[in-house]
Amino acid sequence: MFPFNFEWIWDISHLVFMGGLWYALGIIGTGMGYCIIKTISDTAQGKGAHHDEHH
Amino acid sequence: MKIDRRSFLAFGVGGAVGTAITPLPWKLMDDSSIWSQNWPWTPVPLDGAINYQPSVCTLCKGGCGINVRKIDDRPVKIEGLKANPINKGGICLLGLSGLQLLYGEDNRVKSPLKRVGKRGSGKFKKISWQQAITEMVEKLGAIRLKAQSHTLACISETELGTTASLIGRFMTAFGSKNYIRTPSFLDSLEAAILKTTGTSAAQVAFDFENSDYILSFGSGLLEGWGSPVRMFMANSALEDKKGTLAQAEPRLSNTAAKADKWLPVNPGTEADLAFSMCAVIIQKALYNTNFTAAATGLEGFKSFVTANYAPEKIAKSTGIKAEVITRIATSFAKAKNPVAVCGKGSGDTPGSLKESLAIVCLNALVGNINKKGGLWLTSEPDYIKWPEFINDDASTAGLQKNRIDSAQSGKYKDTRFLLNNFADAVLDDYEYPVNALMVYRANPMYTMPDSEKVKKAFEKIPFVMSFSSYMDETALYSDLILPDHVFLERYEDIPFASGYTKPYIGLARPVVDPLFDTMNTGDVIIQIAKRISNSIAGAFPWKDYETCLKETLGSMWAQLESQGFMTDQSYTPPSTVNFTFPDKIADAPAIEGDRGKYLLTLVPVDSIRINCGYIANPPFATKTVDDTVLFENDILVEINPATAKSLGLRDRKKAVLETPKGKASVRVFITDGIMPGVVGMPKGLGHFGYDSYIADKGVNVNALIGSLEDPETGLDAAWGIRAKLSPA
Amino acid sequence: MKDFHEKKYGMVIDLDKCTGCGSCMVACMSENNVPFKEDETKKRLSITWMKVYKFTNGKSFPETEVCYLPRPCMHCEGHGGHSPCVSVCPATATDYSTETGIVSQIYTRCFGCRYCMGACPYHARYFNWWDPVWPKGMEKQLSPNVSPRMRGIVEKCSFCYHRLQLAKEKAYSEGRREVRENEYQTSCTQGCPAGAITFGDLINPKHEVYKLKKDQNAFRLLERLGTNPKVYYISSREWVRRAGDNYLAHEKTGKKQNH
Amino acid sequence: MDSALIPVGVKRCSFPKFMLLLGAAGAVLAWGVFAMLLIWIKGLNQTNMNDYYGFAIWIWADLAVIAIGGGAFFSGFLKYIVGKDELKNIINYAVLLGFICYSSALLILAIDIGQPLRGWFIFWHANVHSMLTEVAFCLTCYFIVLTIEYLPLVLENRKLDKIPFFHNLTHNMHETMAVFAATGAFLSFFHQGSLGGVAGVLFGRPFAFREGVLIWPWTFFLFTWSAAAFGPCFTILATKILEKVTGKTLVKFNVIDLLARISGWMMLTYMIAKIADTAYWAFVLAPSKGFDVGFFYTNNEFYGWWILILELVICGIVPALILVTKKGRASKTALTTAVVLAVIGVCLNRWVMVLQVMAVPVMSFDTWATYCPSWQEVATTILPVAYAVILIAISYRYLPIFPQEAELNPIAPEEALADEQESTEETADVAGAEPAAQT
Repeated sequence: MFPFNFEWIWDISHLVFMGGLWYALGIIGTGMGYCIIKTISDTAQGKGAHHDEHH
Repeated sequence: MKIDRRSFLAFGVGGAVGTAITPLPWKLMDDSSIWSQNWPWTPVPLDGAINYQPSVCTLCKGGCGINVRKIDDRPVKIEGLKANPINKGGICLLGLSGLQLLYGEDNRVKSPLKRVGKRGSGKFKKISWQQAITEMVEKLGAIRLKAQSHTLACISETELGTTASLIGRFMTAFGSKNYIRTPSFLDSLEAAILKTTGTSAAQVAFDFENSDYILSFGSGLLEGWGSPVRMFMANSALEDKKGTLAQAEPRLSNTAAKADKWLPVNPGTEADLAFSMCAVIIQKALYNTNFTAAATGLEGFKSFVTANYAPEKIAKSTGIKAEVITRIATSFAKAKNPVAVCGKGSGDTPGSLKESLAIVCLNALVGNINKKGGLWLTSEPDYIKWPEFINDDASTAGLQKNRIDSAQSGKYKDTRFLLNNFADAVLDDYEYPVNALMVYRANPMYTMPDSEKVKKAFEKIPFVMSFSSYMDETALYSDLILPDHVFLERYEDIPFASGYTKPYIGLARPVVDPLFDTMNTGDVIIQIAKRISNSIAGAFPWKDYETCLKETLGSMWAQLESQGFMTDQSYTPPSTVNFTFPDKIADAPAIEGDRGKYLLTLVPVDSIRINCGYIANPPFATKTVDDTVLFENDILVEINPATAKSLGLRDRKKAVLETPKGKASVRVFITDGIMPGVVGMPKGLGHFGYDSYIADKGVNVNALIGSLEDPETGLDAAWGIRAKLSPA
Repeated sequence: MKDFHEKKYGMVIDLDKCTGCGSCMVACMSENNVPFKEDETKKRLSITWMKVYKFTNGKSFPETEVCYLPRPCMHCEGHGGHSPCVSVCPATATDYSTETGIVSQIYTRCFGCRYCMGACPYHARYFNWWDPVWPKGMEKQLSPNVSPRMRGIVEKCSFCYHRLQLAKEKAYSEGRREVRENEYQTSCTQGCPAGAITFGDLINPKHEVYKLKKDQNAFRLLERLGTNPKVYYISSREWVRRAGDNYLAHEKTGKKQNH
Repeated sequence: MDSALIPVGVKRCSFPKFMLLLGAAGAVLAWGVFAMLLIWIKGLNQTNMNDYYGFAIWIWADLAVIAIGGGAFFSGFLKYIVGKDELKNIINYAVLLGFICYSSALLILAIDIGQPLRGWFIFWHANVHSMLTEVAFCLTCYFIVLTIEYLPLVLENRKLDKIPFFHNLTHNMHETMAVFAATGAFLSFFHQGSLGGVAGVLFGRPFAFREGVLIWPWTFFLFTWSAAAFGPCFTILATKILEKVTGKTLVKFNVIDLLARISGWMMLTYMIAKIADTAYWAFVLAPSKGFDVGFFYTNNEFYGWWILILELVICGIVPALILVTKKGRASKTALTTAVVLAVIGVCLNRWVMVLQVMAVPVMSFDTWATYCPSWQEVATTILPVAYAVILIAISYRYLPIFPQEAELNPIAPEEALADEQESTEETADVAGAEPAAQT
């Protein structure tokens, strides 16, 4: 799954497959990272202490 | 409360996240997979230097050369020995499984044992060799003191070779003629040869390698008959030269399957078929005039066979059409080097004299006796030349008595061994009781027909001892077991290979030090002999078995030791044979059982994958057995779809098989490869000795069949029994 | 770039000679430390890298004929190494070697998903449903050249690959680059008492298999599926050759796929 | 006693009654866990699988739960990408069902493999050419997505929501949900497809093998399509079951109607494609390998033509036709029949593509393989059902799964305040409460 695994080959199948995988993981990771960082900052600013409506 | 819960939650989540970012879970994951790759309960074989040691396999009478691969001192694989003329590197599955018979601790008798429980209960106590030999000496000594030397009997697989000869010599010195060899198809052929050529003690061999037409009457040429590997190679050679194999047999055995022509003959009529072919050959004047001119009695034979065995006449009883008989007989006679052969299945039943005579006559008509590709009369090996010894009075008196099995005297004076009479002789006290029995390399409790009777006979014998290396059925019923080394642990000369044409001596050699507290039977015999009486001791001048063997083999030793075998490949048999054709032949006895009550005929089925001799099938070999033969612990008997239909039996379902000898629970396997009305039952299953890898699997066919006395030879002429089969 | 030493090891099995004796099966088991259980009668739970099939021409008595067919792993090449099993293994635990043509199986890599077994139409792959247990004393028979397998993984015939390694070591130690034909033979080939099995390099004109595979009666199992197996069979009987593949009722035996 | 955790404005059954339900499901769960432990400790010899049947009930269960769990990705796709906003009223439940289905699938996979401790080799030593690798990667990634989608729902619990961090996180995650949903749809497309590819690429198995595009056989697309088509039917079915159990209407009819209509059209188009595929396979592909299609459905004890008719007609075309008609959707009986048939149909398709594939002999001298699961296999397959009951029960009780519930089931204000008071209205039949049964 990583280029340092010995069965890794720099061929089109690995690039497409693993490219797709890391791309998806990247989006998920970035998305979650963004949410958490934003939440930390929001919470520090004191947001959400009262019962806001968010739906 | 709220604070607690919240901090608990925070602690939990924080802890989980914290742990996940440390290397710990990843390390554990990695470690656990490495652990799964090295589970301590999965063995790791020890490494070492690969080396090979040639020897000879003695698991059957084939005499094949083997090459044992070892890692340092540990044998790990048995392979065929390329240089050996018999098997030329090939090997059968029993030979290949040989190491399981060496290493399988649960099968081996690991030290001398003395029975403590009831007979057959399997309760023994370990004793020392010193004690064991003393025990034997006392028992046998007491018999001699009572002037009952003749009441000692011995059952053995062979009478040839140094160990068997030592036992034979011991019996004679002790004063008993009751050395009984287990039966073989060669016994009956020997009788037929004696009758037609006047030659006694001839070994019958078949030159298959040079034959272009093999006509077999029920012989399981590819089922373990003769020297099995040699037979496989001969079949391939026949294939290569586009020769013909014709197989007369009611069942589509492997041999029949490989045959160019399968003649599904009614069981028990093989001899009729053979005589019928003789009739065709004579009628069409296809016989070898050179041979018949030198022979006598052709006219009488001619009128006998044409009167009784004309193809048209025989077609109905044999189930083979007259034109087929004629065609096969014609092509057989016209072949360059034809050979006819008998000996049912793997050849461990002698069969009737009629059948043996029929095939001997068939061979004689085509003039192939002692000719290339034909039937050969070779001589027994004669290298065992030991000094005469003087019997004392006790021995002399014992040797005056007739044999317990009625062989070698009276009606059956030309027959050497009649093990089939043994059980009756014991039970009926023919002339005298059997007070002691020694069993060497045999398992009569399992291999003799009519198991129930054999068991009763054994129960009646006051002292039974076995030399078995394995906890077989006979060993289980013994009072004393003095275990021999197994074939990979000892020296042994093998002076023949069953059915093989050329003189051959093989030397089995210890490829591994004895694993357990066992002793070479030769040594045991020498030690006992030395202690029973001075006169017996005098017959055994050797220090031990190995000395005896080396002396016996003399100048041959060096070559045997280096090469593993000796042979004379240039040997040809004497070209002149004084042959006399018989002019009448007694009918073989009818098989047991009332035709009205028992609608079917049960025939035992031999398979190369199940050893049915004195050694039980090792696990590897059993693993190859089809589920149409053995399923779970049930044996399957073969029947034709027509038989199944008429009896309302369903494939693989349970049924009850009954014969005049007993009853057994079986499953049925419905196949077109067997004649309607015939039930084929695999041999070699139904052990109650040995370990759980073979014990209690299936039923022993010997429990369901009996023996039949041939009127002329006294040999067992049974080939089956009447039977009935009903849904369970 | 293709190495000129490239080989395609394969087998030719003469069904006219095979007697169904089972030596090849045991030769294989004893060479490769194949485990065994007390009950091996449930054949679909019984590990037999080499298995002898028995089948008939379907005719009734006495026209019945029987054929025995030993079935090792076919070491399928597929198209360019795309063998049925190798292509599906998710963990790269089985591989097609373009150098030898051998389909390998890495026991310590396999995690037992059994996808390869489903992919193999020859049922040449076997799963270790149980921990291998040798009866008392019998583990002494185990050969160090082949590692015993643990429970939960798939195993199969390797064309006795360890024998090739040993032969290579020997050849190199003698200063040779090439392994001789007789130096690398599988255990079943060596053990077959009928001499029905021939093993060697299918693309080496000097090897016996090269000639035998061109026999007019030679065929392979399930060629039409495109598995491109490296085990050939020879039978003089038409019905046997026909049984080697699947045919529609009107099709003639031996009709080859277009590609 | 747990009133503080129950969402505002809705009514739940009494705590002891709830515990009784959990206890019953827990007992089944414990049975399944026992079987699971047996299998892990003693190995796969606890199953009735064999060397011919290496893929059996578990793989079928995996494929089936993922197919019916497809409602999650497809309704997410419809809501966030296509913009069918009404679906927000059922999406929470769809996500929950998806989460249950996918976690169950992963658990079953962990039981199914012979060396669970090495299961991660599928990632680490990935063979990118294997359909199963694609399945594992997409499945795991999508499971992460589903967890992300389920997480805000959990955090909306009355108590948790009071924690500012969680409250903010929920808010922020809702904001970015479209991104996750899009990723989820992308991943789902591939793993649903690659599950179809698992059988379709088996060129050694003419019953399963299909041609296709690039590396993907037609079954790849058929599986994605069928999951999208049939998945929402399971969402509807599970909603219906929950409504029956709680005795409340939880989702407005227009939402169900919309989902059913889309599902119906998807099913109809899928059936056309599936029939075309079957016809091509039966008349061209299989015969080219020497197989008469009749061979696959005859000469054995179980697999007959009935299975093809059942899958394609009774559980395929029939429910599709019901769902595309307005009348069909409007009739409660017809709608329920249609979704039940559809769920059976898709499960049957997965069955055929796993178990029949294994059963059909390929070598002419081979025989049909038969298989019947052991109790351990059955128990571990039922385990997810019990797990689903528990998770749905807990989620429904404590989380605002159904936004329309309060509106559809108004309660008196004093009742809402009576925290510890025993509820007398609810008549949930505990014994019959099996909302997520997939068979």
